[in-house]
Amino acid sequence: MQKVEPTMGEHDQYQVNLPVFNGPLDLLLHLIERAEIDIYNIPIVEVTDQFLAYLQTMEFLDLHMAADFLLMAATLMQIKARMLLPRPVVETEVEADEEDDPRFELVERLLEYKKVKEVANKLQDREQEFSKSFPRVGGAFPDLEVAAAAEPVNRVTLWDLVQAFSALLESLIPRVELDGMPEEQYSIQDKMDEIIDGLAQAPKVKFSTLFAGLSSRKAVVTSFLALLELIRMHKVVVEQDRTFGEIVIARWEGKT
Amino acid sequence: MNWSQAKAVLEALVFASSEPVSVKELGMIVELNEETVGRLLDELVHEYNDRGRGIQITEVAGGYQFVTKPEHAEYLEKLKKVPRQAPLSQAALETLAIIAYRQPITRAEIETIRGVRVDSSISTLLERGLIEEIGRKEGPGRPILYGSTKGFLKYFGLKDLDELPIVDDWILNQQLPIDLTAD
Amino acid sequence: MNWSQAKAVLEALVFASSEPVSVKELGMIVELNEETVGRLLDELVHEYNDRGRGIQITEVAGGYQFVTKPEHAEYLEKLKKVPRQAPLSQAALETLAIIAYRQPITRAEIETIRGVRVDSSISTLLERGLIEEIGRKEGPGRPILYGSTKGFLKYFGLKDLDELPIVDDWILNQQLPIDLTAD
Repeated sequence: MQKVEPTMGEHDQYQVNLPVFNGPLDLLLHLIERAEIDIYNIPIVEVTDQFLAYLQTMEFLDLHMAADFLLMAATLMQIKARMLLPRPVVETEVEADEEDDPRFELVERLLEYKKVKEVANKLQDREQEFSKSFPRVGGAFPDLEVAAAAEPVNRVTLWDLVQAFSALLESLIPRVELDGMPEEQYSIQDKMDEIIDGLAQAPKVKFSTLFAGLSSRKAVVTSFLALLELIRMHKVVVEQDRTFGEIVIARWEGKT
Repeated sequence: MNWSQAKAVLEALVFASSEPVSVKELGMIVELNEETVGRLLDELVHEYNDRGRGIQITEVAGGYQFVTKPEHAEYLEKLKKVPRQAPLSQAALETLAIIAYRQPITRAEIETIRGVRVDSSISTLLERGLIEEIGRKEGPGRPILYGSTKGFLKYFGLKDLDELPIVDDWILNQQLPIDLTAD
Repeated sequence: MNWSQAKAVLEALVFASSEPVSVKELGMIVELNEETVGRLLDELVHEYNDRGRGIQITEVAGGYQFVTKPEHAEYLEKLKKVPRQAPLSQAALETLAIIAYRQPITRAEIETIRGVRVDSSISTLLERGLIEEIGRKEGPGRPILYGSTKGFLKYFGLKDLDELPIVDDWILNQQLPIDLTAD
């Protein structure tokens, strides 16, 4: 890593010393353009060396990005190896067609990516230009004194809101486990005791309260198994007044 | 900046502001004294008073603001009935759901749950009046705490927050479709 | 309703709508045919083009909308009551370019073109309402297909997708030179 006298703010230094590449294709394109090389005839040995040299000076903010660059390095080295191999003699036809050039696919990808960059730049120009025009913000009907939020304008219903939240929770449960967050260390026996204690306080307990505050799938399953065990042992009964209604757990009042 | 340019700039400023904007603030932005700004605004107000116009500039508490003319109210009512605003994006909806159920909550906490940055959904929701800042969290940086607004309740037709459906129930019933009444 | 009144009503409607409003919708509200509405709007657009004005009417995302004139941007940036978003990063712009020109497209296909993972630019773009999920691709895993939104057109001030800038032979919906489904 080069060091630079701290004459500027830290951010400025970064901008000066580390050109930011938006991926391996971006870096490759930069190397090719800098050396004014014909993109259809890339000197793969030189370019590979330069690519690897750059890779060593780069700092990666995330591992995925590093992996993407390493993958390209591997591809380059593979192409290099194939280029160095003697060409099979069979290939006598004049149109030693480009498809056989190990660089072919890379060139196609670079050309495609180059256009993406051009389009992105044009979009950026438009973004800059159009961001100079400001729309009116705030309530849609200032004179009618209707609050923006009260307008009957949106097709979102309460149900959509609930669904969004539920989907989120569902997606959260495995993520929380993956992240290695501390999870409740419950045994089925602990949970059974807890349910019985709860029923000593109140005659009935809502099914949902059993699971309130549990953040891992494992804890939910443990609680559920505990409940099943209690039902099997005839310590509790579950009631539901209608299909899909709230399920309520009560003490077993029958014969023991 | 000449007279006509200054007037054009003031017109743009009054138009784009989300709230009435004061002569003082306008003067600071265009670097003109309040008296001059006042005279420029008077001219603008006068121009828009013309009967052939659909909008006008009015002076309300705290400043100047563009509004539509009252005589066109019947058409504006019709516009209101056309669903105008784009529906909330899925991203905004998720952010709103988290705020509604977990309030008060900071932006960082919402980002932890959603796993992405939420700046833009927060500003959408603030702009639509569905959420608001309800305080600051104690601790480093004293981050803003967000909560849902009265507008949120109105929007979803709720009397109060207790009327929000209980989600845990719904999820668990979905996840564990075991018939408990059997056995 | 005479010509001048109709124009005034249209001015009020375009102003009041928080989203670009189409000729069709305007026609339905004022009960005039689309051609007449178009001519009235042309006149309005023309009037606001006058150099002495601070605002103008632009055609964007299939409708008409009032915005401030770009030459006054420096003053508007000083106005605190105008929310502003950070410009998109180069990475996000590249991903957005691919989606806009090649929609419908899957994340894996975008990643092949850009040569990097695009999860984070996709979530930024979703969050900012510039792209959306528009379906699922047939085949293994049924991956999500992305496309651009109306918000995309609004953000870049485009009337429709045909107004996208053209680079060389890189045109809308052109077939890809390489087989992206491999790998």
